Amino acid sequence: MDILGLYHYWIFAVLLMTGFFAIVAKPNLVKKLIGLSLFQSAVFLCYITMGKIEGGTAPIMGEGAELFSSPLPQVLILTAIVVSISTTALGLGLVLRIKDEYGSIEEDEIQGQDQP
Amino acid sequence: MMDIAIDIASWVLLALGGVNLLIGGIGVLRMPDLYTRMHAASLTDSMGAILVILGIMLQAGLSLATVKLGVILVFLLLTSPTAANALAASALLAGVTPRTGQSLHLSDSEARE
Amino acid sequence: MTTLFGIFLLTLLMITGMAIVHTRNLFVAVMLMGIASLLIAASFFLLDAADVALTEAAIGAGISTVLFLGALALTSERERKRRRSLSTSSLLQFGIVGVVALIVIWATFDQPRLGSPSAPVQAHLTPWYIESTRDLIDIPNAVTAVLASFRGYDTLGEVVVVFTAGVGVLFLLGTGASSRAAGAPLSEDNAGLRHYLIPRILGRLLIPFILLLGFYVQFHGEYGPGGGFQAGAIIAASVILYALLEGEQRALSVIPQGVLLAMMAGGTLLFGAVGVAGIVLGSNFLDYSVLSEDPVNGQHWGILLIEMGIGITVAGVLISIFHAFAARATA
Amino acid sequence: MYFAAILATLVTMALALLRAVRGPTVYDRVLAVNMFGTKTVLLLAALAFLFGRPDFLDLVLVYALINFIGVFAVLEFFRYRAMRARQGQVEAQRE
Repeated sequence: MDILGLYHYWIFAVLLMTGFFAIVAKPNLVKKLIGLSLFQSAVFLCYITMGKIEGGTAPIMGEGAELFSSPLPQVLILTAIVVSISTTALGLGLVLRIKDEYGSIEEDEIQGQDQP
Repeated sequence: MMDIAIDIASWVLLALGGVNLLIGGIGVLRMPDLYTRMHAASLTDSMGAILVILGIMLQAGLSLATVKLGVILVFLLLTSPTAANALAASALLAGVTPRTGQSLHLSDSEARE
Repeated sequence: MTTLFGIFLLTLLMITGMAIVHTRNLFVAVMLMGIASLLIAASFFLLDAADVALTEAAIGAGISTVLFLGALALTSERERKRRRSLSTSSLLQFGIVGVVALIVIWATFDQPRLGSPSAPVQAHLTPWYIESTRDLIDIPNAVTAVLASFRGYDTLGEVVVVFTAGVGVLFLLGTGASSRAAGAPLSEDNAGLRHYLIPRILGRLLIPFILLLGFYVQFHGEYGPGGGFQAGAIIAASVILYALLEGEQRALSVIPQGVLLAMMAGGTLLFGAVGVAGIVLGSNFLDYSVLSEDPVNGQHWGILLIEMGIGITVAGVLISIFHAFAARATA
Repeated sequence: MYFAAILATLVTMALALLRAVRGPTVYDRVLAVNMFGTKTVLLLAALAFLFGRPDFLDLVLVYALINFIGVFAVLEFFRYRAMRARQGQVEAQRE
């Protein structure tokens, strides 16, 4: 059971690093943003996993429910998801402006144009 | 007595729905071209969804949950054929032709050429 | 058994994530992001987070795909092909990612196991929140209580961030008003999915139901999963669906840009005003107990009002962002 | 009781994911995503009853209604792309 209990966190570590790899290694700016959303998703899942309690249920009181998982991480992540889509939109807006100015969304080409 | 009958009925429905889902899933993976795959996918969306949701409905009995399940089923049955229709239309317009006759024996990688 | 389901879903998620990073076709990456979002929502649901799963459903399934596809339509659909050689820099990238991954995995060994009742999270704060929700606020959904009342400051900050991001997008891309006024009126050919008869009719049929569901989620948020953030996203999704079907111009004539801006600012101001009302009535900022004779009833009023503020702001911001992207595509 | 249905749904999801990763055309992937959406609806409905909290069906309702928008966005994207390509051809002929 020990191994199964940690498996969730390992998946998050792998997912986190998959997103991180896209941010570091891919020159395409949209791909970087996609990697960033993967990275964020991994963090969200990590938080929610911490709040889970064995045999509990969602913190919405109803008949037959006694033990509840923690509402606090859920609140933090709930707002973070909406914030993340807004900031991703802001990032995409920046990418569109960069495309206007430089005619490219590949990082190395943009840097090449900046260095005469 | 009545309870057992309902339990058995919902078991049968859920199991049949599961079988339909599996058949559709295998079809989506194994069928040779887009249109036949859509055929398999629509099996999961229609028979699979209907049977599974009916099975759950029997368990829920007469309650608000049953009404909600019915609404969900109606929306699924409205949206998924529409999405399939739109997808097939736009694929045909874009020049993805259905494969017929001899070409059926080609594998995926050859068809991509 | 549910743990095994969770492990299965997360393994699928890991495969999806790797496929997303691996593919060079950005359109494929966006489609796979849709699948990843569904998997994440299912995992949230398995981990007892119904509210969060609802948020992910409202945002990830519709709006996120629409935004990314809008950006792809305006840039390029493929990553440029790079020569495939193992240069020192790519070795360095793999090295850094690998080392960091090992460090993160090593760090997980100190984590409490999944669902452990002795984890620090469960120690004193969670029981306190559950108890206080029962005693002080008396609504079934503890998540809404924590979001709107116990951690009201936090939520105010988040709403302001959403508002700021929306304003930022409008500054970057413009509201599209100037280009529309100068350019020729859009041709019929360019206005939405008019040629797809069946989807269009069905979409028009469904829009009222989506709107209704949005309002239900907004006002039922104290009793079941839901609340302002989710409802704002669902309402925005219905407007976006209308814009996709009938053309962006039609959607803008139904809800003009000015109204959207008023919604963005007005919702945030409503939230702040409820907070200030607490001070005026002789208590602290965002303390709703004084809004009514009975403290519990006051809490209900406060939560209802600020959830409305949140919903209005989120809907306004998301629709404005969509219009900013769409106006660029038709310009 | 619900385990059989949930297991079948999970396996079908895995098969659909395989199709989405393999392609080969973009339409196959859109098909796979769409199918994945309906499977998620079934999975969540069955899970809500497995947990004994049928009031969570609201979430399933949201999915059943909203999933559809993604397909429309994809259609609009294809249409826009085709329009761009046509414009490009006309301009190329002019030159």
